[in-house]
Amino acid sequence: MSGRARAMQVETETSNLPFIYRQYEREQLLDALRKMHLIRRFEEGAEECYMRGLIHGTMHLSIGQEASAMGICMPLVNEDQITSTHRGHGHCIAKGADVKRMFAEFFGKTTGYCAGRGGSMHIADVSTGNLGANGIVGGGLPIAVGAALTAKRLRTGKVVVCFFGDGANNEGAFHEALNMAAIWKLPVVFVCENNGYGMSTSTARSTAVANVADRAAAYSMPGVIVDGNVLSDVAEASHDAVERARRGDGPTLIECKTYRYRGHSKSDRNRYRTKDEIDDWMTNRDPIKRYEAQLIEFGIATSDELEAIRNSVQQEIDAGIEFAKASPMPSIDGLADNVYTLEA
Amino acid sequence: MSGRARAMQVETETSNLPFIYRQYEREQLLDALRKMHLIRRFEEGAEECYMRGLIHGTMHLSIGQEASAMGICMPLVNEDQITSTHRGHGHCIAKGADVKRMFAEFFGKTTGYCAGRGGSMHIADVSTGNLGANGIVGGGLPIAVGAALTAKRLRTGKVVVCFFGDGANNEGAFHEALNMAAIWKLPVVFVCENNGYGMSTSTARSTAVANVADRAAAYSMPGVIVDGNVLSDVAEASHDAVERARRGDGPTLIECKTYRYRGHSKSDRNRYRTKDEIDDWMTNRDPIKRYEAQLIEFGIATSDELEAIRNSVQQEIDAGIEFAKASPMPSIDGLADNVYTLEA
Amino acid sequence: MNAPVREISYSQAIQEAMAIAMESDERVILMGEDIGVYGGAFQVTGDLIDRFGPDRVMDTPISELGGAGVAVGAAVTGLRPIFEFQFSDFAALAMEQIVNQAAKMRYMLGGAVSVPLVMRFPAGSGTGAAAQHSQSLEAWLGHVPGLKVIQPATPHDVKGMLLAAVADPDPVMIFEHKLLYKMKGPVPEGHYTVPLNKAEVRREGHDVSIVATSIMVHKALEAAEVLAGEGVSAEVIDLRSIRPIDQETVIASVKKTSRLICVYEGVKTLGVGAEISAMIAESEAFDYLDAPILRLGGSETPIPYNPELEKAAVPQVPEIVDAARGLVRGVR
Amino acid sequence: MNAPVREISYSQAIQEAMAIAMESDERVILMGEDIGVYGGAFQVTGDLIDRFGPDRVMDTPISELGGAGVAVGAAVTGLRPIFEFQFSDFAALAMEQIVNQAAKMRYMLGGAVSVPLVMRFPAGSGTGAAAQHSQSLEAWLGHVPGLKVIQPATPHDVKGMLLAAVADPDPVMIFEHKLLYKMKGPVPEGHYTVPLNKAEVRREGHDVSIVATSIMVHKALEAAEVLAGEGVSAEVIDLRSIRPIDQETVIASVKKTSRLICVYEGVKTLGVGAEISAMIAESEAFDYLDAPILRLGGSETPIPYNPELEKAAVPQVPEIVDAARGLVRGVR
Ligand SMILES: Cc1ncc(C[n+]2csc(CCOP(=O)(O)OP(=O)(O)O)c2C)c(N)n1
Ligand SMILES: Cc1ncc(C[n+]2csc(CCOP(=O)(O)OP(=O)(O)O)c2C)c(N)n1
Ligand SMILES: [Mg+2]
Ligand SMILES: [Mg+2]
Repeated sequence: MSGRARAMQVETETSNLPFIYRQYEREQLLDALRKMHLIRRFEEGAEECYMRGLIHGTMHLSIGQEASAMGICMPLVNEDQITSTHRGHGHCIAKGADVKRMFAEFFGKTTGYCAGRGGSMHIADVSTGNLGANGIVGGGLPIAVGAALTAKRLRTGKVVVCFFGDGANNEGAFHEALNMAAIWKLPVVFVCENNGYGMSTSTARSTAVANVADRAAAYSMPGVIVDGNVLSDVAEASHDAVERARRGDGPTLIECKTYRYRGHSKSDRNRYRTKDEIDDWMTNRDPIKRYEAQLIEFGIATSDELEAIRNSVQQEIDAGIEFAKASPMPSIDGLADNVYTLEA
Repeated sequence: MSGRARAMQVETETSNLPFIYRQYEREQLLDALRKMHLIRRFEEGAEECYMRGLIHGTMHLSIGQEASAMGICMPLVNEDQITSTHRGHGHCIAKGADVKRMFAEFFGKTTGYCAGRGGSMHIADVSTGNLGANGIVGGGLPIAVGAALTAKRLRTGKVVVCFFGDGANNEGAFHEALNMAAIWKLPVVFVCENNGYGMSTSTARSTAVANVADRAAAYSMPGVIVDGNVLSDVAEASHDAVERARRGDGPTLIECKTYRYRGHSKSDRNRYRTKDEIDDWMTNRDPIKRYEAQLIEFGIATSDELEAIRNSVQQEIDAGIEFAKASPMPSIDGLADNVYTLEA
Repeated sequence: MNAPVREISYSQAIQEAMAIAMESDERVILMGEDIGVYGGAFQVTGDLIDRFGPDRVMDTPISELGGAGVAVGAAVTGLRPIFEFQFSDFAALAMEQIVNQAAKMRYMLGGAVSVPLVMRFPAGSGTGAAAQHSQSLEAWLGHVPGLKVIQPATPHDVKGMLLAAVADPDPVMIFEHKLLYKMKGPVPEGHYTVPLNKAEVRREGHDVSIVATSIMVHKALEAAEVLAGEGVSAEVIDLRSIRPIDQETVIASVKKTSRLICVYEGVKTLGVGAEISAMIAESEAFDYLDAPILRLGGSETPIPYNPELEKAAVPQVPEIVDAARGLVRGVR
Repeated sequence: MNAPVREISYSQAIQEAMAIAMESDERVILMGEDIGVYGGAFQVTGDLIDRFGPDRVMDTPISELGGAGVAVGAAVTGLRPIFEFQFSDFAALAMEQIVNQAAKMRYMLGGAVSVPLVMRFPAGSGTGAAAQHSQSLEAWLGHVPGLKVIQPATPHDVKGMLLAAVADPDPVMIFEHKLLYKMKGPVPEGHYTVPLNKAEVRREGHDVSIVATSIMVHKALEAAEVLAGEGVSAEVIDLRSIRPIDQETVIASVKKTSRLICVYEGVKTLGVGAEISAMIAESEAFDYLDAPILRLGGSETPIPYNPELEKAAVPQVPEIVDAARGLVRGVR
């Protein structure tokens, strides 16, 4: 599925390079960057549209967490599946969704992934393996285990990745899901995106252990902690866990330490984080900047090439918004569509 | 609250004696034996009454688990509180309830602890600190945490003990309750009575860790494993945990390894345990026999004295059943009593 | 339906339906607590594990929320789980996955997925199991769009409706009254289905319509027999499905009899009978009504342990007889 | 009630009630997710943490089942918790503790304990939050004996009823429509209570009774205004409590007007309006009815995200006007 990166051409000893540069082709590495930009620009674009009243409801932005979404999805193939969260735009794009249809969904249009019925909190693209964001914290955890059960029973070879937040780790669903995945040795990877807070409540105030991954021992599964803002580290942990799952050796819990730049949602007074803390993450630990710096350092791309990627992403975003705007609104007659597959 | 046992009189070096013989007076030690007998005879009596059609519904017998109930309750004072389980007769008696009113409850009589409304699965005696058995596996876990919150906020000095089974350890409620007890440092002791099975499902098939106590680490609390059929070991673990809780140092998880002799409830085909396994526990590890042997070995009581205790217990049981039989049935007019405290 | 018909029990009928479904479709799996070697709390799965093995008759840990969620995830991705709750009361632990996920997933995703899931809920009082093991909670799920909710009252229906449910692409919730499990009745061998959305007239009559659900159908039939002896002709309708409700059948009956009594075991207030009554009161049948619409539902109390109180907490035959007689004779 | 009366918002009224309760009784504590420095998802607790500190304004982890259970345990042993769910939809995670424990504990224990617990549920659609954050689930809890369930529709009522709830020895569930939080209305300063079991006639009329709950009270009042312009006199009743239901007030109104429309946002089938309709259809008011009892309830769908669809999923003023006009003029 993957080859060796062109990084070889670089002076650096190949074997000393971080994981992804050994594991992936240049195109794949640049595509990962492109998607990370796409995630960020998508969310910035959505935020702008929201401010301008083009999108209603609420949304949860993952700006700052792009390496986690992207790194986890790098080792996955299209057939592999994910369950996502309320903060799920990044997962959706990383897994392969088209921002056109995502914008359309946010605009409530028929061309949206959910035909305008779901919005941000239920964004999904089943064709690329995303079984859906979830408005319920922890809601996706047992669902992912069920998807992994299908993979095992029907021998599809699929691996399921279950994204969830640090806040979700205190839900009963977390406990029940991880336990079942472990006793049945299911091909599922649990990915905790620990951004330090569940809404306003820090993990220190909500969670009786220092690291969510420390809880892996309670389910006899490996618990791995990575810097969630370093793409290669995330991808490597994901790679190992996915391989393990694919081999039939069961689940892994990966904890990506990361940070969200924005408030929890559109209604956050931000009384629980200091400006210093936010600035520190934005300035010194930005996942995109760090990845770009490596790509240049390792001679994989020039800054002109990176600029070109950013430009093309911007065009894709603009086109996506245009598509969404131009798409038709659902008709009121369709209110009851898809409550059932077969009407009774 | 407790003194030193008369065991001193015995040749053995006092300091080598197991915990309870150093901790409690002779009367307390014999009272513990009496209560263990009372538990067993109560359940045998209830079983008989059930077979003879005098008691209806279902019941879950804890025969074989008496040391766990009794040992845990030994360090408690009357004001301390417990939450109990569907297998809760032992807890109720160990905490101080009167078997008369327990039988009356099983007979559905007005003189029962629940006025005939609760039966075996809801047996409670609030006056001796038992907040109630629970028909919902894991149902008592968060309730115990809430009771401990009251103790802490109102500074009552009470400690709360939360009994639950190995099966309950896979409920989300377990996870949520232990986490909250830990982050808030509440005076609660979680006691898992691990009898190897949740109904028919062995811990090996249901639980992703070898010992339930291994999960304590996921809540940064001490996890202690004891032989649940050795009264002194249980009491010692309970003593330490209760002291810790009373000091304000937070919760402990104690796992008592034990066994139930009877089937899960009145409808068990027993296809999941071997006769050998059951026989082994009954013959070689019976908690009452082991405790009696120690009492004699350490010269605390003679076999005649033990016989006298058994006889007095039998009389108490007989009297309890008579009381229950003679008690009045509730009147149908009272169907809606106590749905509310104040009728709206 | 040319298949031989035998008398088997309600629980055997369920077991037979599950076996047929599993034999013809390897995607069908059973999940639940102690449904393997134990055979299920009410012995409904019995020895199916011997036939289909532990991979298809899966004991779950005691994790109702997680277990239900696993079933949802499995259903969305290609399996066809039949999930057993040990007691319907434990639905309270899994409402999140049933209601927020299973019922809404297709809708929220604009039709991108289906959730072919069957859940079975042993329900009702009468076993002395007290307040936490005796509830009739079908009204909760009947209130939830996206679910189909049924209450088969006979061995014949439970087999046919379960087979229809397994074949259905949407989540179907089956409430099975525990006291029905041992009831025997004629059941054809082999595969057949009973529609999930049709009520059934169990007894024709012209003085009063009694619409009943689950075990109350049998009590209503007993009552109708007594009433017949008194010259009152009661029509008894077995509602069978509470989402959707077969309005047509109920409306037609009320237009004929001009009187309606709803009999159900769930708590009276906001129970199934509230919906039947309201549905008729707003329908064309309203103009045909000669009397108030009566409801006999469960008492406004938890289910008590004491057996006499327990009986008093749910409608019994004499009350149905009295209510019908009073309604027909105009004694209110 | 001589206290000065100011115009404050619904959410301020709740906050004020909580502050008064906490000041006069140190056993009163607030529990919920992000109710501390964040001030609550809807800013209802606001800055109460600054006044009462984190021991009495407790942020819980995201653990609805456990959190609710802690509140139950605390209530049984001497505290008086007011527990906030961030969205009423999350009640689905805590039904076990609410229904199997809080509602039944006193009954199951033969009266040995009380459970003085208040739970607050921000409910309803209209915020674009889609299917899992927009439900109106009061009918579920209204079906449960042992609970008291209220839906205050005004700032005045929510303050007085919350204060009554905190003083009540039994578990009281308060459904607060999210769109009401910003609505202002006259609210007396200081302590006062509004009974938990009384409906209120908000507008008198003689042609048709409109019984509405929560935000629908305001839509019904708007509709009544329009109807008045057309010569139709509508009486609007704010039900306020759904367990118990104030039958007396509703029956008296229907006896006067002979026509009834129930308006509620929850899913129509098995929603609150079903109970109101059924209650009237079996009452003495039946004989006074001149027309079918209409129900305008939420659509039989999850709440969709698209704002136009979202509006279409719940009753709106024009539909209430049309229904009332049709009923009064006999156009069906
Ligand atoms: C069951 C449930 N409880 C509460 C909420 C409200 N809520 C939405 S997101 C959120 C915080 C989640 O924190 P975390 O899991 O860390 O994810 P993050 O937002 O940090 O990405 C909360 C409390 C919810 N949607 N579902
Ligand atoms: C929530 C819930 N799920 C299932 C049951 C049915 N049930 C009653 S006891 C039991 C087994 C409990 O096992 P464990 O916790 O080990 O306690 P034990 O019976 O061994 O004492 C089960 C499954 C229940 N009462 N409540
Ligand atoms: Mg977080
Ligand atoms: Mg056990």
